[in-house]
Amino acid sequence: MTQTQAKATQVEHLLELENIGVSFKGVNAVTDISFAVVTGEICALIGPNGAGKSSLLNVINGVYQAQEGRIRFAGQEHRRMRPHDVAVRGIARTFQNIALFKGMSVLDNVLTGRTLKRRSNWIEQALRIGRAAGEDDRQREAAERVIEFLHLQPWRDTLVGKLPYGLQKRVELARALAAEPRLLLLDEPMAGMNADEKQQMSRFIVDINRELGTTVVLIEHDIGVVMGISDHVVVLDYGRKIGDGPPDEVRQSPEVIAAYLGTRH
Amino acid sequence: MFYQEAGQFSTRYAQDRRVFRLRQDRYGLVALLLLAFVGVPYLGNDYWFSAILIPFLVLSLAGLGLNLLTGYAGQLSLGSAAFMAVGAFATYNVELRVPGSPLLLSMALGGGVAALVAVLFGLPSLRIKGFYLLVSTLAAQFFVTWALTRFSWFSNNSASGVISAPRLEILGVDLSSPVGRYLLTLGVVVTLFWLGKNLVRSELGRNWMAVRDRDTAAAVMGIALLKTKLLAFAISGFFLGVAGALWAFTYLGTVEPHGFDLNRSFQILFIIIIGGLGSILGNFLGAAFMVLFPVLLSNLVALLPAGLIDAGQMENLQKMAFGALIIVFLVKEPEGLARLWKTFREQARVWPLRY
Amino acid sequence: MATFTDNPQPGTLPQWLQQQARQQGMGIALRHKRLGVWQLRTWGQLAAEVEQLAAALQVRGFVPGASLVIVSRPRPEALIAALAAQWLGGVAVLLDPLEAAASQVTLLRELHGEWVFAEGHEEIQRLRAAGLAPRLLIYADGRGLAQVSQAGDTLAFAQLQQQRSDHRPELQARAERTAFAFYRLGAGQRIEQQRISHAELLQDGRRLVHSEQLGRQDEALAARAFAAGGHARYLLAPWLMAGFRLNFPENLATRDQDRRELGPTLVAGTRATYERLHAQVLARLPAPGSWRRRLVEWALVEHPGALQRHLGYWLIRRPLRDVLGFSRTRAPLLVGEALAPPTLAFFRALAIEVRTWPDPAQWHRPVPWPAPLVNGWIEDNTQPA
Amino acid sequence: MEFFFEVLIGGLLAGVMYALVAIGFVLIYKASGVFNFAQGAMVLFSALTFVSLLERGVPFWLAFGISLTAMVLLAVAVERVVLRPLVNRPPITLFMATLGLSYVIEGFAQALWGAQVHGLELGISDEPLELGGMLLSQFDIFAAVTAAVLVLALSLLFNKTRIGLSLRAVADDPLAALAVGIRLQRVWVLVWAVAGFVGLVAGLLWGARLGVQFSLSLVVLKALPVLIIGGFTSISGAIVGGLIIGASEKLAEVYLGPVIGGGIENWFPYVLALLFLLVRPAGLFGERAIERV
Repeated sequence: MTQTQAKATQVEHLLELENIGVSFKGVNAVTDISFAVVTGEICALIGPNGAGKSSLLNVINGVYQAQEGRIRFAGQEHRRMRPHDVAVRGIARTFQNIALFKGMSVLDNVLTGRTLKRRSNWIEQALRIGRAAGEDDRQREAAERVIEFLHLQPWRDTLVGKLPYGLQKRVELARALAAEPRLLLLDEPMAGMNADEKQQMSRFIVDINRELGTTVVLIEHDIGVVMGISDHVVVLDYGRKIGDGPPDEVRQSPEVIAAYLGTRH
Repeated sequence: MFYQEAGQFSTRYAQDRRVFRLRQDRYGLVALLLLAFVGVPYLGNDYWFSAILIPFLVLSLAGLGLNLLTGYAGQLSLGSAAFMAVGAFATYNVELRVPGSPLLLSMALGGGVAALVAVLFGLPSLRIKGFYLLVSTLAAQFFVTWALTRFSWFSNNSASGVISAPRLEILGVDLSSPVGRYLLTLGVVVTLFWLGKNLVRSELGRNWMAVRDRDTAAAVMGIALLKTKLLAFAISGFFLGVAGALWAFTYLGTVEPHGFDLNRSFQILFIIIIGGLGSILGNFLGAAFMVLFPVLLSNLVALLPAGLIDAGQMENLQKMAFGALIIVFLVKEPEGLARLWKTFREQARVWPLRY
Repeated sequence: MATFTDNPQPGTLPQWLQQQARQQGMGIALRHKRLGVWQLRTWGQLAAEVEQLAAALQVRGFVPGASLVIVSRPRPEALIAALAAQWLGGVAVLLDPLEAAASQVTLLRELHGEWVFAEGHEEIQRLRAAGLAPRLLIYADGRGLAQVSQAGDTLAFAQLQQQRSDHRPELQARAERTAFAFYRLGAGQRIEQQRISHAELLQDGRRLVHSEQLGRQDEALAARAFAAGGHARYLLAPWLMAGFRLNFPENLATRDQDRRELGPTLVAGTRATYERLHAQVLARLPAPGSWRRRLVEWALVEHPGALQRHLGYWLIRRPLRDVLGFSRTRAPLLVGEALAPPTLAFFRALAIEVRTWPDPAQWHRPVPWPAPLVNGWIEDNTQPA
Repeated sequence: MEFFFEVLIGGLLAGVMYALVAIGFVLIYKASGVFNFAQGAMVLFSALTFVSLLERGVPFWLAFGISLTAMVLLAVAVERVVLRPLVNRPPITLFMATLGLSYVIEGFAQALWGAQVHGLELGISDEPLELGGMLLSQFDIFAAVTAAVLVLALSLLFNKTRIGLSLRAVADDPLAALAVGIRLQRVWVLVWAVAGFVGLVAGLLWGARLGVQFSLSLVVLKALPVLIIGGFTSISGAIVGGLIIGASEKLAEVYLGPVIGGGIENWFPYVLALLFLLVRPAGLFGERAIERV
């Protein structure tokens, strides 16, 4: 804890949460959470079910509004932010239970991820005039690069609804990636996957982080995976932060162990 | 079976983007257009033009209008007929009050007015979802018909708000004959379908489907929900408006506001359910079904011994049949008739293999 | 086939490349499906790229007789690298990354090549495992390389292409020199090698071009098995001599779809290639007993009657050939072992007369020097079906 | 001023009728999450059956019983043919299915009993009654009382009986309900049957007022705004919503009508509901769920 704050003073923080509190109908989901994500790191949020991890993610990208606390992204503070504004600032995410556009092909799903990169208006696109045509090419190419990066070529034209679960997770990652985000929020990217799929997915996440320099905040239950790929772990329990630091440091923390072994004190 | 795909590959994205990527499909389309524009005018007779083909085309267009809103953008609407009415009456008034404005322009303006009205009643769609939105569209339905009958200005003070067609001529060519009206309708419908197809394949179309499938995810990706929804209402309104004008002037000739009542809205909704939500082709199939089914039914009934089913019963029979069909389609084939064609095409592409 | 009339006949692969570039500079030499579309390379561009890479190699001290080890799936960069090495009178040693890692690592260890082209991360891992520290390591796909420690002089193919030098390396390939070398672990883990000279390649290539009447208009698909002697003889050599188009699929998973789109006229497959396709068709045919299945069987009999011949053609054989991507195939070649009778019969029923071109590979214990002490391997029919 | 109150009370009483129809919706919506557009058709069908039986000399209560049975059978059929096959489909789909259903029922009702208007005499004289200086229709008061009784009965059914309990469980969380062994199908049949019963009562009252005819099925269009205002999930909401709509539309007709022209009562409720939605999307008594992502 103290150590990470010491670090905070030196290195640039992409995302800073200060005393965030969220409650629904009086029930506190998240209480007084503060932590910082360093630019270019993979930060994992872990904790038992109902620890408030997803709520926190939803606060960061504006799906929920925090009643208390402040969020600072890339130096700019934002108090009340709608998902749209958050997307504009370069935060993309995936969802705990897949939120793909089932009626569309993989390629189209990925293309929707580029919507903010569009300049031509809908009339130009409808009549195929002006900037539209050239832009279509560029957008398609960008989307294709993401598809290639995540090895999705064989399913380019498949309806996502028809894909197996593991692939759907990957397509959702591709869609988020297509937006060329600075910060990528992954809500249980490996939930319900088998060992191989998990390994492949963590490979992709690491590549995204290292090759494209995207900062990643992810929620994951598989501690093995988390410890393997993340530079920084934040542990939540009952909406409170009980651990924050490098993986091996956190692993030692008695409080964390207690939370995971379920012994309360 | 008839597909030969060898050598049909894209070296540029533009080629890959074509509506009909495969040569065989393009030939098919060309053949169809030739038939519609050249063949039918020679083969068809007045009954077919006025009683079958024109209503079929107009209903297809109306279906497209609603399909953009409901099938693609996922916003349920029961106000289609109202927007058609607005389109019809607006076109009529443009023709009436702007002497010498070309017919097509008047129709476009009429569609424009319908679009504005649609946007107005689409505004609540940001706050309310699903069938809560019905309230807004039903409000449109009732308010518009009321206003059009109540204020005789719209119908140039004619009795009970009846309006009749202006002279149907384009660049001096008189199109008031059945075949002329058919060609006029066909031209407009084909153009607008081309536009519609492009729209649903464009980014806007993708955003519509995104909003339909998962609006939260759409918002998170930076799709502006209100803009997207309102555009859906506006464009849908425009298409319906033009359809309304055609309905009034190339099909009926004279029409009163109550020609655009709630049942018309239902009819159009049924067209897209039967034809296929979220499909362009489906609108044609649904409309064809809607036009031909009654004819078919009455012919079937004619086979039965006379007097067994009288005219009144006929209507009830039709009602039941339609209702039942809606349920059957929703249960068995939610993607409608269009799905059948799609399956057939996929099969044909891999014939004789299974996949 | 204009190329054969003008004299003197080029004696090496790079010379043929030059000639093609001269005669049909704007003609398409390569297609590679990438990012969803088929990316083109003309003969002119290809020759220029080869020359450029050759220059880059020479600058770094690549001398005649040196060998460039290429561990890559079929892709334009690998082909260019091979031609560049040959341009400088060197040898291209082709290894297939789809081979089992263990045996390949052993090979690599023995090869201790100084010049290496590796496709990407995985291949480089194998080099590391083999403890190779080449003078120059070229890779095509930088994915994941930010993480591995960069030993030796590692360069991206693209980088090398960037380094434009006006120094034009003169063509040092000689007909008698080895163009390709292949290695395998023979019986008892003894390494064997196979070396093919330009002359030999061109001779075999010429035979094929003549007997199959290959010309510029032909399309060939190099789906897999790039690192096989047979393919050097019967695909690469004819490609350069006849000047047709060589096409690379997007990746192994999409090759069938890509083949269908492309509809190659020349298929140089191995036993495994054809048998895989056959098995696939059997799996995808309608269930036995169904009317569709019976129709198919009716149309595919050994000796069809007149009706069967015509109706069967339009109903079954023609569409089936198209689905398989064989509808335009004039020259279905089988390199290496002959086909099993059922498969052969199946393709014959589709009027696809598969011609076998045995791979006259002479495998022998390597000569001590100058070639590095190694043996080769190559069996191409190790494809996963 | 008295006139105002007369209008107001008259409106409120008319509102009771709307409420009666709306209750049918709420029941079905709570139990099966379906916005049942066919409710109006059910009202028409039940009333038409009842009145036609009467005309054929069937005694009152027997006719009532038969109509009720018909409604129960209908409920069973609907569950089999519509609800079961469409389970876990999006609500919009279910709604459109009920649209189709309403067509079937209307068509069937008229094919069976004919489309002409039937007068219905329930034996309640409709001459106005002097109450505190105001003239009120006896009939309206009768209707109000009936509605009150009905609501009381329903609330008893829901809060006191096991069936009601399981029904509430289904309403809260179908899956959980399934888990604890509640048989969804049975609950649905039951609810649709009850809705049919409510429809029958509403049909009789409306029928006695306007004559039993096709337009009865259009009361559904009035019930929608009522539900919007009251909230889809609350019976008391339906009542209050009904009263609000009834009163406001009458007042609007009387006071606003002359200004902008008559016949506004068929769209006024919608505009009202719309304004209402913009302020309070979940309605007066409905609760809004938090969106989980």
